[in-house]
Amino acid sequence: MNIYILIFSYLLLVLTIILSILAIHVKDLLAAVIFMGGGSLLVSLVFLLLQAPDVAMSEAAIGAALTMAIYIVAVKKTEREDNDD
Amino acid sequence: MVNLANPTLLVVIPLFFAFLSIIISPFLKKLIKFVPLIVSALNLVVIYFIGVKVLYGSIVLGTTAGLNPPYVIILAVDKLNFIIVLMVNVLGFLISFYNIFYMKEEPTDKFHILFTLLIMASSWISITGDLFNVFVAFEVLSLSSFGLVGYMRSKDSIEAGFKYVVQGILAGSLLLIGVVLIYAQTGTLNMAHIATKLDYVGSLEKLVPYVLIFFGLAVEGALFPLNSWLPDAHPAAPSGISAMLSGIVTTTAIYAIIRVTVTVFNYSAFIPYLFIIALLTLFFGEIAAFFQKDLKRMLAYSTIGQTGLFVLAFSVGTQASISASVAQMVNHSFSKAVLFLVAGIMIEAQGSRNIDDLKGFGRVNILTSILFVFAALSLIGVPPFFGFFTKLAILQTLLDFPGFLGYLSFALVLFAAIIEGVYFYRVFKILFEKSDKNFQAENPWLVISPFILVLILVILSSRPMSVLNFTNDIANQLIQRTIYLTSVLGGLK
Amino acid sequence: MGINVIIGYTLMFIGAFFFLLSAIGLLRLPDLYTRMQAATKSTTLGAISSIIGIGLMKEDILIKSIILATFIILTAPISGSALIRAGYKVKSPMTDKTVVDKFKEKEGE
Amino acid sequence: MIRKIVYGVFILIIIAAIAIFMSNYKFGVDKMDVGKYYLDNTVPQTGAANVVTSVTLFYRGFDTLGEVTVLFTAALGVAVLYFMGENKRKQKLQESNFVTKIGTRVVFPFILLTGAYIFMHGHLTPGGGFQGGALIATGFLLLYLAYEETSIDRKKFYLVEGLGGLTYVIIGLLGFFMKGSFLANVLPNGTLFDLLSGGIMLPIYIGVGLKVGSELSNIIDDLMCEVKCEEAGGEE
Repeated sequence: MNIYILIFSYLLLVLTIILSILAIHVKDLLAAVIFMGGGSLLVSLVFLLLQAPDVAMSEAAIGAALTMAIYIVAVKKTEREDNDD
Repeated sequence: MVNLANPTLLVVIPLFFAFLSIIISPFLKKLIKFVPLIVSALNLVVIYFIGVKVLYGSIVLGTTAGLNPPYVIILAVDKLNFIIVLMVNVLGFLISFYNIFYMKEEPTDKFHILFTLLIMASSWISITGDLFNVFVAFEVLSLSSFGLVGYMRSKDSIEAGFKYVVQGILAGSLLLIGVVLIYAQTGTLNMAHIATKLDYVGSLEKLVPYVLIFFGLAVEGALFPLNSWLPDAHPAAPSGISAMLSGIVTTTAIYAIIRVTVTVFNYSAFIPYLFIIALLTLFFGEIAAFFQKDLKRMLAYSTIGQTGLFVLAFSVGTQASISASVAQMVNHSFSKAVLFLVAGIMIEAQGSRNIDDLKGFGRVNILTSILFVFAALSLIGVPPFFGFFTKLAILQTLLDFPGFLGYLSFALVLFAAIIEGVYFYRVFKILFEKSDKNFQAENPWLVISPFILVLILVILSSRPMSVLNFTNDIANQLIQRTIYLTSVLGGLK
Repeated sequence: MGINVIIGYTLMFIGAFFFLLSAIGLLRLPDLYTRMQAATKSTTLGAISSIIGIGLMKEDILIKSIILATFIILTAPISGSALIRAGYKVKSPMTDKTVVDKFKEKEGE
Repeated sequence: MIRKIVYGVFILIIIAAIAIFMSNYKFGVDKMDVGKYYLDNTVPQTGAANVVTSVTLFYRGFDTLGEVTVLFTAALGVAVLYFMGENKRKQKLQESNFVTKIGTRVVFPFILLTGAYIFMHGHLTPGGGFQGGALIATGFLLLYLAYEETSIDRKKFYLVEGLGGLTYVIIGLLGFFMKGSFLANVLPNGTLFDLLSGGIMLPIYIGVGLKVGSELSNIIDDLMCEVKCEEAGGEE
């Protein structure tokens, strides 16, 4: 594999981890959902770079779009702030 | 060319009817309730054709995609698979008959389709010869039981369903990771092929995937540290579902553990841990059941105890112990299904799950109560019943376990049986106590399924030795791994 | 080097220029509404011209790139308007220099 | 704060353990003899240009049938848990603006078209029934977001869903009756890279695509139901 692609995919993975940590830590659940969707999108890019376009497509459509929508609906039906400490 | 003795049909027939019934459900909602009944009846026909071959000692294979294993998925039925899948479909048939008259809560059509899928998934786990297939079937199994546990949509059933979902999904991912690690080791997913390849793999590399798969399956199989979903889920579900979960789902998960432990992995290294886990499960389940006021919750804890019992027997690891374990599995499935079905009738008659409210029920509805007593006696292991012989066999094998643990477990099993006897005796006493309370008379249609199940138990009790001989054959076939491996791989090395 | 390659490079350069502009705009502009102008309008233009530029350089993907550009034209304004609207709904503050709020006038009727 | 640090150290230890353990594993080359068989035999045996599709639909088609069932079960479960019955509620969402409405109307058919393209070319290009179906479902999601009075006709969606599943099962059964093995290839392989190639994969993926699309749309409909419930749930 091209070394630049490798570095880029590592960068994306690190970003994904940062986004997931943010998603856990942030108090606003809507923001958490958006961080998670962003992480999903980055992972799908990584899949594309690793030459798995099939997986990348499902990840983009399901992880980044549908799951996010479902979570947003769930947040809308319950409370937006994470009160549990 | 068409050969009905093909295990793939056991999966395909239910799926065909499930997809068909979602189409016709908006128009002919009344018909959907017969779908699980039809499906399990058709499955039983196929099982009959398979059974004719299996009983003569051959292993019936069902390949897919017209190629040979290990390149395609294969379903293989040996004697152990056969008895499990037979049990699944007999219980599925009778419980779905019960459900026809029991379920009134809307949307009943979706309930029956989910029940069909539950039967399908349990059958699938119990016949597959492919490790990834176990995962897929496990997903269908857990998803359908999530829907069914939360079906009543009351507060506690939603809560129980949620607990179950969280633990079940976690278990599923553990199972998936385990399968992936196995694939990374061996480059194949066929159980027999993995088994031949795992001989060349180091023990640590084998241990980690085994532990992951084991814990993944143990959640559904309700082994000790992972069973906190069960005591909530069983009472919250409709009674037919509790019977199915207790009698079938747990059993198939334990079957999968047995298959993975014996056939796929090298067997001996994991036994002491399994033994201790099973012992803890038994002890915890029976003690917790003793303190319950809620009838279904008591039965649920008793299921945990029984699961511990047959896993305990299995984990001794000799042929006799596996035989006793399978026999106890059969006994537990049938009698616990009866208990839950009858508990459903009782709860419907009095409107509460509390045991004390049942006072005098047995004087009004004699037949129902007698069925309850029969099944409970068989579960406890009182002499003329089948459970006595299975428990005797288990106690005999436990002494084979080396060292102090063998004697300890012997004592504990006896102790657990006594506790079981005490808490069931309490229920009997309350059932037949004098009281002027009014109960509705029993719905005769509801009593049919438990009655037939008790009849099966009575038949088993009348010839216990032939059953034990058959389970001995099963254990023999299971322990001789090479027969399974060579007949699945067809001479491929 | 054919004429299409030259045009392609030119278009890609223009696209990159617009991207740069939108980046500067995002940093420099005062409030959400003006920033969204930078983030959507010039980015759309940049994306379109770079995609079509690549399409011109490699002829076998020209049709695909045109379809892609069409999709961007169709979707980018929608998402931009939805975002700005959401920002307005949660009362994101405007800059002091704002002189007219048509949305408020319309709602007020 | 100390608790967080402890957790962090704990997680780091777990990650390190996994990394050390996984470094013993060798993914790839010489152990993957089954995978090698797939790579060598896909084109003569199935006629599909996309090996991934040939593995998921042909060699391990039974698993994919199971995955389709997983989605089916999930959709049913959601429908059961969100069943409303008589007391349907209706809440008004914030109305979308003009641009969103018109834009959605313009984009929606293209999304459906793209989804259909993806699942019909599953055996030639990346993607397939699941991806195409998910894309179709996002189209319906967009409709739900843009128009507050959207409600899909559940009967028709159930019809499509069931037919999609039945396609899979019936094609498999055809293989069973004609070649004695479930999901055997009963259609001609065709020439490589043609749309009509790959044997049974094209019809199966069409079925799967339609099924997944309608299933996910049903789930979306159920989830949106409490917010704006029109007819969903009341399929009498």
